[in-house]
Amino acid sequence: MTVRVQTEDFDAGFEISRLHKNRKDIGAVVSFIGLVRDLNDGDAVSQLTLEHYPGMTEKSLTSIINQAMARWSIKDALIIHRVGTLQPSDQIVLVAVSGAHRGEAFAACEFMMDYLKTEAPFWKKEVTPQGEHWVEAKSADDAARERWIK
Amino acid sequence: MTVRVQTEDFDAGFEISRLHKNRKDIGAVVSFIGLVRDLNDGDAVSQLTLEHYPGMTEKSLTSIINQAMARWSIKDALIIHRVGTLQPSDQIVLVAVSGAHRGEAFAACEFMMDYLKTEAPFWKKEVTPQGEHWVEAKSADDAARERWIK
Amino acid sequence: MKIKIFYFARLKETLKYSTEDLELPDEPMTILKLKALLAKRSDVWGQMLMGKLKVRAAINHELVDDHAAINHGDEVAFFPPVTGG
Amino acid sequence: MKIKIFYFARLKETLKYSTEDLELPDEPMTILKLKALLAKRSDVWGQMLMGKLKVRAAINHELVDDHAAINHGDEVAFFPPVTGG
Repeated sequence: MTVRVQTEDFDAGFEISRLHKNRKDIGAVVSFIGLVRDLNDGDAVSQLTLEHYPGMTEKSLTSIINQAMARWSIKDALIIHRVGTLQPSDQIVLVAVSGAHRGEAFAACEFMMDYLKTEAPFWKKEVTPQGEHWVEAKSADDAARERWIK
Repeated sequence: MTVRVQTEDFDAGFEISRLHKNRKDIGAVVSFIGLVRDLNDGDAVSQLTLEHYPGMTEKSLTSIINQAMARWSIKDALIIHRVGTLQPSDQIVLVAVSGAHRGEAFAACEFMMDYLKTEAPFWKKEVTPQGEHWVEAKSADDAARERWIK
Repeated sequence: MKIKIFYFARLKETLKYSTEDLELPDEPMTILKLKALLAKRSDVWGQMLMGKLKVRAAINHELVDDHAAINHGDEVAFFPPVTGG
Repeated sequence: MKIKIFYFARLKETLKYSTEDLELPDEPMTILKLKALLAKRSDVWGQMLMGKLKVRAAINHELVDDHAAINHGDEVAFFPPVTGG
């Protein structure tokens, strides 16, 4: 299991390969990369700053992986999340899951992203032509998370 | 859009990065890597041979991407599938989707894998201690595909 | 009419045919009628095409069902359910 | 009892506080009671903690709701709904 919060960029291919390289029990690896778009909710975005809660962030991401591992039969998982100042097209987050079968790997990866979006203490501030503003949480993200509660 | 059928291995990280590199309109990239396991349906697998139907394979994979693009608002997609002789831990297939939002990228990627598993003309033959045998199609794969028909 | 047939995977291996050109009478032909015709070649052809094994078919690279019509110049293929990915 | 409070994002920026150590009377304390207490500091504190904005809270790095009990030595944090990923 890997959890990292960092300012520097990450090599998604290398990180994903660590979940299966030389392992003969992995049949499926599902990964998600989140990136900065230059358009968010209709605003042109020229820059993004990510703040987080050191200490809680790592615990929260570890807890999300543990919940996924308790719920699905997966072998390994990783979350890498960047903080600091980012530009459009920059990578923000990598979530990846390895397991024997694809159905569980897909579910676990999407679950982890939905939980990260609603529980992990990160906050985005956007720079737009109208100035800086904090990004508002989306009810769609809450709805995405609710799907897993049953 | 990229569709490739090849004997050689692929660099998943490089292929995935091509879906978003220097693009400012991509917020989400979801990818799936399928790998050879050394255990399948209880059989120890020492080697795998993948046969396909040249000509139909490429059309089938292209059609799967087109169906995903018609159904979800995604920006780009790729499928790379290997054929020939593979060993446990070898990569078999890469399916990746880029889009503005994660929900659609996840759905499109899983849809593409479920369709590939049931419609793309590939056949696996396994070498086990009991000899060689053709892999049987799984009803779970048909069920996974049925979920998308509504 | 003339058609081309391809066989794949277990069918190719057991029938020992990977492809053949076939001349058929000029009358309406479907996948099911073609399978029944080929099944008469021998027991093993019957088992492979009309037996317990599931056989899927394609015409000109498109998956089709038993009722699909076959026309002059078509490329027909028979194979087991696919198992890639 | 003594507690430590952290503020993040819009709260930190508007309140101009990122962290503080607070001495509270030794009586049962919850997130809601603490917010009400802090809200009395000024209009802007009231708006930030008891106004229209959604505020989430954590105790010792765990997300909690308004009824969660706060104990001596706890690390409490207030912040807007999260927007990472």
